[in-house]
Amino acid sequence: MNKIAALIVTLIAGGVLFYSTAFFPKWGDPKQPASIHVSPRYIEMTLAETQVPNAVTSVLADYRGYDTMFETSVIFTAGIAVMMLIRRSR
Amino acid sequence: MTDLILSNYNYWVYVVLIMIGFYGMMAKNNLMKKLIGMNIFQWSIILFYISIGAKKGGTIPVVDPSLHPAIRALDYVNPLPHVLMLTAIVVGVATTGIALTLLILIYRKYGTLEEDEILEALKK
Amino acid sequence: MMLHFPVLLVVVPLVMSFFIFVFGLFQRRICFPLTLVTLAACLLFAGGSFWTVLSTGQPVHYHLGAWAPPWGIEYVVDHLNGLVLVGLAIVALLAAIYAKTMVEREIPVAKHAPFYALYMLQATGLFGMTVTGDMFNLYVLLEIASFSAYALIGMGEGAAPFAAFRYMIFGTLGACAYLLGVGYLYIITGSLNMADLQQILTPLYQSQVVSVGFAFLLVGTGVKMAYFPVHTWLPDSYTLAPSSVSVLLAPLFTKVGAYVLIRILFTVFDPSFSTTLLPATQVLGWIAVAGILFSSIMALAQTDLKRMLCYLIVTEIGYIGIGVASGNRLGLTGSIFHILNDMFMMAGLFMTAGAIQAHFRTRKTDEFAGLHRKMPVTSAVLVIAGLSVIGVPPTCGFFSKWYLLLGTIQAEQWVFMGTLLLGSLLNAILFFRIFERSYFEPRPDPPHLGREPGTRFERAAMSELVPMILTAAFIILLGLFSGYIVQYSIAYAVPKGF
Amino acid sequence: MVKDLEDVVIRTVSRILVPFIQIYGLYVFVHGHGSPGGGFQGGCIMAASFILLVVAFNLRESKRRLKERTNAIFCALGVFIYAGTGYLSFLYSGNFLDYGQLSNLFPTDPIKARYYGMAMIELGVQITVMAVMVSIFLDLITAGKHEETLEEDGK
Amino acid sequence: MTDSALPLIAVLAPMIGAALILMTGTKRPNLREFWTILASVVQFAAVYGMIPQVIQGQTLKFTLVPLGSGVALELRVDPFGMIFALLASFLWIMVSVYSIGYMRSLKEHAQTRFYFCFAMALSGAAGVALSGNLLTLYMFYEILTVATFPLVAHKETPEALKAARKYLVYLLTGAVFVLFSIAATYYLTGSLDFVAGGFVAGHGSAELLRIIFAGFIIGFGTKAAIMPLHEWLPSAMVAPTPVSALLHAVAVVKAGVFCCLRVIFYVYGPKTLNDLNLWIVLAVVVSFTVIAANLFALTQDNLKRRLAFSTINNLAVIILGASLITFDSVRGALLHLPFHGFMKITLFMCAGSIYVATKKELISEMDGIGRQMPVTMAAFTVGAAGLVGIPPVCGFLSKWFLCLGALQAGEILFLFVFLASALLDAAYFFPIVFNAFFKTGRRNPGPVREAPFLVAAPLAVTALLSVIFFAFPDALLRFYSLGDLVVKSLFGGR
Repeated sequence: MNKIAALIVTLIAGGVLFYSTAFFPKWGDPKQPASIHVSPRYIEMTLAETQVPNAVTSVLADYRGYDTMFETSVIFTAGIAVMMLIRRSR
Repeated sequence: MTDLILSNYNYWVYVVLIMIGFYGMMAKNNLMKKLIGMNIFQWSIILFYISIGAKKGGTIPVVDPSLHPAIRALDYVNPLPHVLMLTAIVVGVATTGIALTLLILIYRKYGTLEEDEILEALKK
Repeated sequence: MMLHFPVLLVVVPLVMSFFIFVFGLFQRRICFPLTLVTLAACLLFAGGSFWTVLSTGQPVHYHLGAWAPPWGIEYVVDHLNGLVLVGLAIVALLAAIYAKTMVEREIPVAKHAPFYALYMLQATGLFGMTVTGDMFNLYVLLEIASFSAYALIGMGEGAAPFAAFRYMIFGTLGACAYLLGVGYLYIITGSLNMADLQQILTPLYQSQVVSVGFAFLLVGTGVKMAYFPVHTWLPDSYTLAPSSVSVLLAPLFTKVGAYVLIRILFTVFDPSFSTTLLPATQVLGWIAVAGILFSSIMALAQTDLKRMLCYLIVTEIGYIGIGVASGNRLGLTGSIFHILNDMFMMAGLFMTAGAIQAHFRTRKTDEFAGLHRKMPVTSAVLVIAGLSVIGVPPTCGFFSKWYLLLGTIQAEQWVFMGTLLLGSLLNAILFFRIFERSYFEPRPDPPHLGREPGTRFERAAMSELVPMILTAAFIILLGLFSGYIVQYSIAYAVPKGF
Repeated sequence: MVKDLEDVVIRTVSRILVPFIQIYGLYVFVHGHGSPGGGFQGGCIMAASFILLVVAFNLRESKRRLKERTNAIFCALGVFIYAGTGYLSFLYSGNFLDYGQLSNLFPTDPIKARYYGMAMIELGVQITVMAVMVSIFLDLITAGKHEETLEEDGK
Repeated sequence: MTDSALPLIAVLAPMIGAALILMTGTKRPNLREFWTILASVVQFAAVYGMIPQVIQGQTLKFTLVPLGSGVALELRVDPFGMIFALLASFLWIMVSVYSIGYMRSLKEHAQTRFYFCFAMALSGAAGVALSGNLLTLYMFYEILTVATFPLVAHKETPEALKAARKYLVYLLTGAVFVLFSIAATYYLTGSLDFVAGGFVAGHGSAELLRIIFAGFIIGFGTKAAIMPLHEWLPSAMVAPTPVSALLHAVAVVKAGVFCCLRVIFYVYGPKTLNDLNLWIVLAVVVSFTVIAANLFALTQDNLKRRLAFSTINNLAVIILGASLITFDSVRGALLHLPFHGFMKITLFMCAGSIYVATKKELISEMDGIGRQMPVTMAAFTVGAAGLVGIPPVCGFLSKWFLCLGALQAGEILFLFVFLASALLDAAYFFPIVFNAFFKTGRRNPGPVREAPFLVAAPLAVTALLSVIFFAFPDALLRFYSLGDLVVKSLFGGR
């Protein structure tokens, strides 16, 4: 019963997703919006603005460094969460 | 239209993965399997993002003037999705860690990971 | 320094969580004072930024790393989230004061350090979600808040780990749905900044990708704010959570989710899109009607006070949904105001529930006989908060319901209006049943107190009573000064689209 | 007898390997600026070396190398380095995480300062990731009590 | 429109008194009851002090808090409000003196809660009387409802709790209707302030206005116990007698009637009622109540229940007079509002004192009690005569004007309603009086056992006043001239 319901929901969601893929920009199209709006600056200016040739690093650590700080905090959160939940208390 | 759809086949892959993951999360009775389904779900989204970043004829986003003297965005794939997905990967790792811990606690308490048995135990 | 307040609001608790964790390893007694000081500072920061917004009338923009959006991440404080921020800060501070004795009672001493650290991270996540202006940054902060919530709930009694795991499955589903929605918007626009998105999306409203992404965003936030059909994780987890945790989570997390919903509906997307082009608000409204009726009746069926309150949260979220659904200025005013009010009402109610459980040693409402004699202050606060939930003036609950009511009438949504009124009637039955139990039915001493040998009634500590009293005071004051709040803050928070 | 033999092989190999793994982790971190890699990847590799120690030897061995409390402090230290770098820019009334302000602190131009700033925060990421990975791994395999015995079922 | 703090004092004094009562608690009962008396006296003084200015036609107002967009929580004093405020605050003094005697001689439990809720209820009543717009009215109306709930449930017996639940369900449901009507009114007119002669005219469609009016009347009518919404009232009789007195004469039901009249005169106004033909519907409904309530009353043997039905009857009479909207009928209604208060509270206090002295509640047991308790029964006789409408008691005056009004309206039917109700009143009051004095009770030994002084004094005073008001309707509390002002403001001078 539960499985049937889950299957139906899955199929509906999947159908919607399949349907929506038809309207995506072509895969790997260099002219798709995602590639022309924000990201070009990261690639073209990374050397000039940060001297870091690796655009991923410069975006990770500088342009969107704030995200990365919280990414690290997520790891930290998980660490102390596990510690608090399960580690024996001396 | 058809070629458009065919050109997006790897978005299909992510949809298939997401369906598998979702079904596993919803339907499986074993909490461990639920967790695995959850992971598949997350990784499928990561695949989705990475596919957004792809560019035909683009190389890895490490700017190399010796390779292309003029730095043009066309020559390198979009770095932003990769960055976002690094965060998502970390989130996935953290989720798995906490989930496994909770599972250990649950197993300690009830001696099983089958959801229905746990619910039975809770009824009593 | 003033212009750094928006970011300090988030990063100060973050850094303090490291300090609390490290120092706590050596000196456990320091954790609580640090928590308190930090949250007090947060209140200062929130108040400061809100004051800047009010005085200048302009939203405060803060570019992190000095990168201009949309390339960098920006923080925005405007009339909408400034108000929510202040509410968050106040309630979080009160909850922390209240938590002191509760933590000593519920959490093993060796785990105080990580507990308070997670407490701080929870606050970080909630503040960040509210203040951020970047879709993906919101996701990361959402995950931080969620992780700390899973862990804190997992510390609870009985089946808490199981409840936490279920919450985790649902929460991750919601977060992933949100992430998927962000991805859909990104693939079609290439931007992650909210303001930027609104600019780019406007011509794209016809695109199916946008609609699907919009739907996913709604599902994601819906799960996080416990909107009716996907609320199932809430009752178990918040009931089994430690009182010190539920008093922080229950009032705040769902409300922040509601704020995010409003943000997406009316800032990221244009009101015209949300209300008319893709009548999402209508759908939300009808779901909310079902949710209010369902959860009110479920609440009536509960004998466990805390569990009852959990269903009450779902009801209140439904009210917010109805305000959004009426899709006009008055209704949205009601929703925003209700977000603020509900924080305080739920804080008060969960505080009383925790105190009763701790001192009166029961959560069963039918064992409350003689409560008012044992704990007069607590039961008085219970009455005030309860009346506010019912919507008796001059408590704040009435005024938000008043605006919601006007909104539904203006939208001529008679079903929504009837649901509002009926819901408050059901709540009235709910609460007066409890009042009656705790005030009348004369018995010398409740038996379950005498039965357990060696358990003598110890009075509630000052650190529990003071936050309760303050919350009750806030409930009344918010009601009396609702005029000013609406006039000076919410009036500007409602988007231009109305 | 045979078991001991295997033990010897494994232990010798891993004892040789561990330093190289750690150096490789550092390499990935240091070269994160110019080539694929960075703090997160490097941290994972570093953590892998400790995990190898635990698998090949035993808890006591790895505990000897990395005390429990030290590890816990590392968890917080990494993130603190990151956030602290962000706070540094407040000193010169810059925005949070504005590495350009570091040029007032170190004798470099703002552009180069960004380069070094990133190096600092990557270091923070590396430390935290390593420490947390190890701590989570230890907590999970020993079900929280950091001892050799795996807990018996159904308790 | 002059600002003045007196209205605020009138509302706030009982609240502060309540707080003091709560703080004093059961340890020092004398101090606690001193607070009660003090609060009531202060409130009355504040209200009384406003009379001269109001008579001169000024309107005092005090804004508590502005709510923006044309609404504010504000107190505004006009002659109509003054009538109810004077009635409530003056009778509260009587009732509090009386209740001190009553509660002590019966050694009731939880007296602190009793006095606290009593004070809160009076604060609510004063607020209802003095509020300047519908929202403020609603606020105090709810406070009144909530504060009275513990009073009804005071005895904490299952019966009392059941009655309290019934009371609450009825009144909160009514309040929901009211809330809807208020919101709708605000949405239509954008204003909630009371205006003599109404302010809804010209807004919205006739149907919508009718619906809203129905909402108002259903809501407030629940409190005014218009049949068939009266059920809660008789069963609320389990409450201690001072509470019944409060419920029936002073605060609750009178507040209901007051709100109905507010809506009729100051929200809709005579003209609108005429245009929408609402008055005739209302009049028919309430005249049914007038007759039916009296018929019910005939069948009751419990004195307090009989009085309760008599109350329902009189409230309906007031609303009927108002709904006839002629010069004299309105004046009669406005006079009957306070006069009935005085007479009915006398009767209730008599019932209470009988209970205190002899523990009797059933009429059939009261034969010959008049000779034991002359003062009480004399007062009872006065009150009864007044309700029947026999001079020289003030009841005659108001009923006289009501009948005149019915004639002016040219509605002979309603004239007969008034007369029939008077006859029925006589039919169920005089047997009590007669038996009490002239029938020698078998079970009643002779010696005089009058109730304690604190119980007997107040009812003597109110009885005396009911007589005085016949001779000088304008004496002391200026009810007559206040009513005159109201009528003039509604119909223009004449």
